[in-house]
Amino acid sequence: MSALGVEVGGLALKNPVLTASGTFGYGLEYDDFFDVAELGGICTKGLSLEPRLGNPPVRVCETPSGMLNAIGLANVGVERFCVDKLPVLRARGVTVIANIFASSVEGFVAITERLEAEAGVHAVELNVSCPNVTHGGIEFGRDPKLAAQVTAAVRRATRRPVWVKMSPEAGDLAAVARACEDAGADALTAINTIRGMAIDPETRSVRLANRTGGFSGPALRPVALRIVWDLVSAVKIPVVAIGGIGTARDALEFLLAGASAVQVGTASFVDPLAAKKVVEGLARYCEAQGVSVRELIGGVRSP
Amino acid sequence: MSALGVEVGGLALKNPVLTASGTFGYGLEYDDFFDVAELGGICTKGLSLEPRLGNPPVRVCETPSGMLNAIGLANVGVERFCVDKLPVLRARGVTVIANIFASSVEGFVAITERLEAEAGVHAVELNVSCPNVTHGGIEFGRDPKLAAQVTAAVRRATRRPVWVKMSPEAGDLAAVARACEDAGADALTAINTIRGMAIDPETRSVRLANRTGGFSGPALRPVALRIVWDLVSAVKIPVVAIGGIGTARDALEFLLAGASAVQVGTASFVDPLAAKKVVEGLARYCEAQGVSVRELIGGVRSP
Amino acid sequence: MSSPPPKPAPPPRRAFTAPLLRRESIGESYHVLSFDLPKGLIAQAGQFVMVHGQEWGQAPLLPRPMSLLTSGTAPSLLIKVVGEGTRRLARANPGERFQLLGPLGRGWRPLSPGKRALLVAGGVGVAPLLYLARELVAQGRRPVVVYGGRSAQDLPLDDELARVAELHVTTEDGSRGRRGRVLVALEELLTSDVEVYTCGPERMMAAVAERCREAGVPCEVSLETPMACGYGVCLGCAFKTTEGGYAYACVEGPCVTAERVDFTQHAAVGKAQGVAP
Amino acid sequence: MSSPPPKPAPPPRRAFTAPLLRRESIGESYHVLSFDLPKGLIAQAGQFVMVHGQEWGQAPLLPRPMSLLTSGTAPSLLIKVVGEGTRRLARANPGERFQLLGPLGRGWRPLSPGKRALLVAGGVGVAPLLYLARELVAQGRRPVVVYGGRSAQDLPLDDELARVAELHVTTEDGSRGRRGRVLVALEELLTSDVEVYTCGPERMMAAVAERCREAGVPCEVSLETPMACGYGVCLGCAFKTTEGGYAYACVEGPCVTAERVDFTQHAAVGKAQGVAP
Ligand SMILES: Cc1cc2nc3c(=O)[nH]c(=O)nc-3n(C[C@H](O)[C@H](O)[C@H](O)COP(=O)(O)OP(=O)(O)OC[C@H]3O[C@@H](n4cnc5c(N)ncnc54)[C@H](O)[C@@H]3O)c2cc1C
Ligand SMILES: Cc1cc2nc3c(=O)[nH]c(=O)nc-3n(C[C@H](O)[C@H](O)[C@H](O)COP(=O)(O)OP(=O)(O)OC[C@H]3O[C@@H](n4cnc5c(N)ncnc54)[C@H](O)[C@@H]3O)c2cc1C
Ligand SMILES: Cc1cc2nc3c(=O)[nH]c(=O)nc-3n(C[C@H](O)[C@H](O)[C@H](O)COP(=O)(O)O)c2cc1C
Ligand SMILES: Cc1cc2nc3c(=O)[nH]c(=O)nc-3n(C[C@H](O)[C@H](O)[C@H](O)COP(=O)(O)O)c2cc1C
Ligand code: FES
Ligand code: FES
Repeated sequence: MSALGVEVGGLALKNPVLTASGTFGYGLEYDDFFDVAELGGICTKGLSLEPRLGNPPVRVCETPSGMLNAIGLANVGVERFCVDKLPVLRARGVTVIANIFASSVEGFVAITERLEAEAGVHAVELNVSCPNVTHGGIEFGRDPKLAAQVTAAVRRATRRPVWVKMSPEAGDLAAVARACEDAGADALTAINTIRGMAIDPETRSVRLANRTGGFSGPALRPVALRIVWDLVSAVKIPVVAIGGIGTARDALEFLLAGASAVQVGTASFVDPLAAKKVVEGLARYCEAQGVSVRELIGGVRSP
Repeated sequence: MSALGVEVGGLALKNPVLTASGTFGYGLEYDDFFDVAELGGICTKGLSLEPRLGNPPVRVCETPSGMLNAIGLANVGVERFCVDKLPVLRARGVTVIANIFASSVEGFVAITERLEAEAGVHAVELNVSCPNVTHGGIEFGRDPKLAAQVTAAVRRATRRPVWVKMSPEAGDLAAVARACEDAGADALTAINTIRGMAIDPETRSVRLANRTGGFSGPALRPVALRIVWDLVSAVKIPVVAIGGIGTARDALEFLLAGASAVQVGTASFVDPLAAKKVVEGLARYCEAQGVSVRELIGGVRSP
Repeated sequence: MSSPPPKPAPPPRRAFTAPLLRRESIGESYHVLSFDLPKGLIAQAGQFVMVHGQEWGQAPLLPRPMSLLTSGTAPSLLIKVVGEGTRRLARANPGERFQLLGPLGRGWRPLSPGKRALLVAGGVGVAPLLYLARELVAQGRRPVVVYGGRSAQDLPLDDELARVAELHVTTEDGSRGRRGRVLVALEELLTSDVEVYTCGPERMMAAVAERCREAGVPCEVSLETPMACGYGVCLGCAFKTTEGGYAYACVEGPCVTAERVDFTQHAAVGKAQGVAP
Repeated sequence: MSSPPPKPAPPPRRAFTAPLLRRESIGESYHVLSFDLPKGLIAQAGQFVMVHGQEWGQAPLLPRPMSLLTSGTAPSLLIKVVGEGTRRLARANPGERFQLLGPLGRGWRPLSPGKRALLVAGGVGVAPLLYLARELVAQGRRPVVVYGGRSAQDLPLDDELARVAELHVTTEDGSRGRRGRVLVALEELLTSDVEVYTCGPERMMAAVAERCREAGVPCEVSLETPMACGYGVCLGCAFKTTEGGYAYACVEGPCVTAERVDFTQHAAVGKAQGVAP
């Protein structure tokens, strides 16, 4: 394994840098920019059983060092993903994590089964933590029992690694995490966005049509780092970190805190090459310091 | 009542701008800058029964559009506050909200009783949500039953308005809020900081000696606004908003969302005159728009 | 209405970093920024870039979408100051470095053979239309332009426009040209041999589109939805279509045929413009 | 060790906004910034200001503590680039507006009658010591200075210092003055008639303080703890005292007698300085 290679719950990644679901499309929008197969992997936009149109606009707005989104999980549906997108990704050798979402346990299983029929999916990431839909988003991620049910059901439906994406809004996140671990999750990913809101004092109206939206970006990073740190000591399975990561320095914070890999999210909006630059920055850091990424994981010191 | 005057659970304020606990000292540090009696009021640094030294350094660090603090509730103790600080504030006509903190219900009551002996305290704010101490901080604020116990006990110990400061980390914040309301709270204040963390990739060590710290500043504002919005519809008692407020525009967001007053926190570090400028900005806005602050409260429109 | 010729494929997108070459301020609110890009940015009229200051750090966080005013080795933008990002652009000094991502989206559809172009601009919406006007002139097809603003101050680059087009100006306060909104000038110009291209405040474009529909004249609008990425991955730039679903302004637009846009539903208003219909 | 004379009361603190007057760069890392402040900032040697760019918006969020190099109507600071805030300061152009809060904290204690001042500076820590040296010279009490850096590049303003003091330079790489750290030069200068003032990396100050203690010589240090407010309300700038509790560097310091500082516990390290002991 090279200095950058890591292993996440049985899945070997050429480097620890993935892209976060919903911030990298289906990975096919980057042809003009770079070869996404250079990344550790990509998490697809959240896939549902049927295509979804998403929420009415306005869907995004900026906040200090962050943003709010209320996309509402617009996506092409798992069928079109399998037919239109996956074959191209597979042909290019991209490591694909399918992020999936449903409003029932059966829905999660049905999507997983459809994906099981296709080659080229390397893991399934369960979004049990979307703040922007009325049914079946976040409640799964808040309740240890529900989270475990979804995890166990998907676990039975696939031979592939199952990752569960944590909601930062669970009251007792460690309990949810352990429930998922016990139910057979191979890794946890954290965090999804936290619900936020913005009002325009000029027009006195809410900025997003959905009123509230998911808060992401650099502003979120300190909270995400603390949650990842908490999770790392709560479970034995690997944790994949997400939240405001846009540079190699940011990625190092999370690796040192114990994350086995990271996902670049909002930063890709600022610069489509952000994830690639994180890989390059980590390579330079490891070279300069004479360490491998694996040696860095969990290596933070207390003062 | 002037265009700026508001009423918060029986307490009349000359304007809706207070300063947040822990970010304005004891209100006596501003002599060189302005007359703090011009503000709606000040919340004192959190007071405990005995003086507290606080946490070892490093206690603060900056994050994107925000900061982390792990002060550890260093304070002079309620006795010295009553003897050294309160008489000066009283003589100057400052509206004083005493922010208090203890690790037991009895502790909260004892501090309240000590304050009850003094004139010049206009309300008591219960900090049941400090993330930076090992005992008796945040657990009161996470559990509806404990929060209600503290509230009810303090309620019995004072004739003054009782405000309860909400932890953003409660799993079911609405339940905690309603429990406090039922136990006799006159107002809720929200939000305290969210726990965060930062690591220095250069030294590979955590930035704060306490490892984690409370996250505050503009970065926090969208999350605070959403929580305040949620609380306003969860309870009938007034909500006083805190979180990233540093300008009149910021204050308007929260007033429009339904807050009856606001507290300026971290912004005072950036500019000691921040709270005064918020008052002036609101005055200009009300004048220009021909409205009173009371008419603005809860006046947000959906798109 | 015969269907207009299809749009040519857009040129490849690149992430450039470039220093500011020049800033020319037109009053306090409007600024033309040009960048030093020896490699050259190849674009079509109506396309845009996402621009972000390398000095901005993490606030303003996101790049800002801006229509190209010109392309080539010194691509330029017309900026109207409406908030923090545009304020920073307006104060930038030569040498300051920017990231330019582009060219993005789909430009204006080509003018049909035998037709005349009627351009309707509101305030800062003039940028992609001036680009178009210059291109049409180069093809020997000098356009007619209606240019409206609140007052004489809200008509940046009107002199440039007058150089390449037959220019009709309207202002709401009558301080320049005809008093009123663009519709008053549009009326007599809306003959059956024209095709309309419009960019400006959404309510203006909606009104123009409606008049064109009534007159049976094709109308192309340039949408200014809020955008996070500009290249099709965030799904933030949705606009409601008359077919019922949503389309994405950064990849299917910003220039789209007005028939596709459900203006009654379209809340993604660009508030940045200075002119109401 | 007789107790030194008490510090005079500090002048009142003010929140000023002022444009940058001049920036003089000393290599890439060091920059002297002076501000245009006709009202004048009255301060004592060793006091500091909190400085924040009005253009910075919300990131960098907090003002940065900086020792005053000079006060008056064109107060100046010596900046060493270590992170985002100092980088922005280092790139500021004349005319750019800043908020200056100050003067803050307590300056250096007065030199006892009959004593000679020995100043020990490490890298950018020279700023408050150059201020002090100039003041001592004005009083006819020319000081001796030991100035250490990693290499010749880490000795900003050494020429200014040489003008007002007997200067002894040390560099770790020997590229200038004596090879080694400041302690090597300190040894022979540490006579019983001197009082020491030191500012630089914390480990350097700890070592200097320790040598002074052994030699029975009073030592005043200037602490660089992280600070959020600079005026006593955040309680972020705590340093561990030898009495057992914490004291606050922004109000009781930054200049304090070394005896009060528990350097063994003191984690509030200023990493910004270029010199180890
Ligand atoms: C395809 C496209 C092309 C554009 N071309 C130009 C141009 O050539 N010149 C120009 O000056 N502006 C143009 N805009 C608008 C420009 O992007 C916004 O004015 C800018 O993003 C506002 O940033 P800010 O930080 O100054 O304001 P903010 O502080 O972000 O917002 C200030 C106000 O502007 C509104 N706003 C925010 N983002 C947008 C947006 N993307 N579109 C419209 N309104 C917005 C907000 O709702 C708010 O009312 C274009 C927008 C798009 C989508
Ligand atoms: C009383 C006082 C006087 C000072 N005088 C000067 C001076 O005259 N010239 C000068 O260049 N610097 C001085 N400093 C240090 C200066 O404040 C810091 O270098 C600056 O705040 C770093 O900001 P930044 O955004 O560039 O770096 P950041 O990105 O905030 O941090 C970069 C590095 O610097 C460290 N750091 C952050 N804040 C401080 C701090 N307050 N003190 C020390 N290290 C810090 C961080 O731990 C990190 O390793 C002084 C500090 C204090 C407390
Ligand atoms: C526009 C947008 C769309 C998103 N869509 C999804 C999604 O479909 N599924 C999902 O699990 N997370 C989604 N997320 C959350 C991100 O994957 C990520 O968890 C979050 O943005 C925090 O990371 P960041 O700060 O790096 O952006 C979305 C985030 C954004 C900003
Ligand atoms: C340095 C610091 C110290 C604080 N101390 C207290 C405290 O003693 N008691 C309390 O209830 N809240 C305390 N807080 C929380 C603030 O009162 C406020 O709830 C929080 O900072 C969010 O507001 P802001 O973003 O405006 O700072 C402290 C915050 C900071 C930054
Ligand atoms: S702006 Fe991101 S998809 Fe259009
Ligand atoms: S820096 Fe805030 S109390 Fe010293």
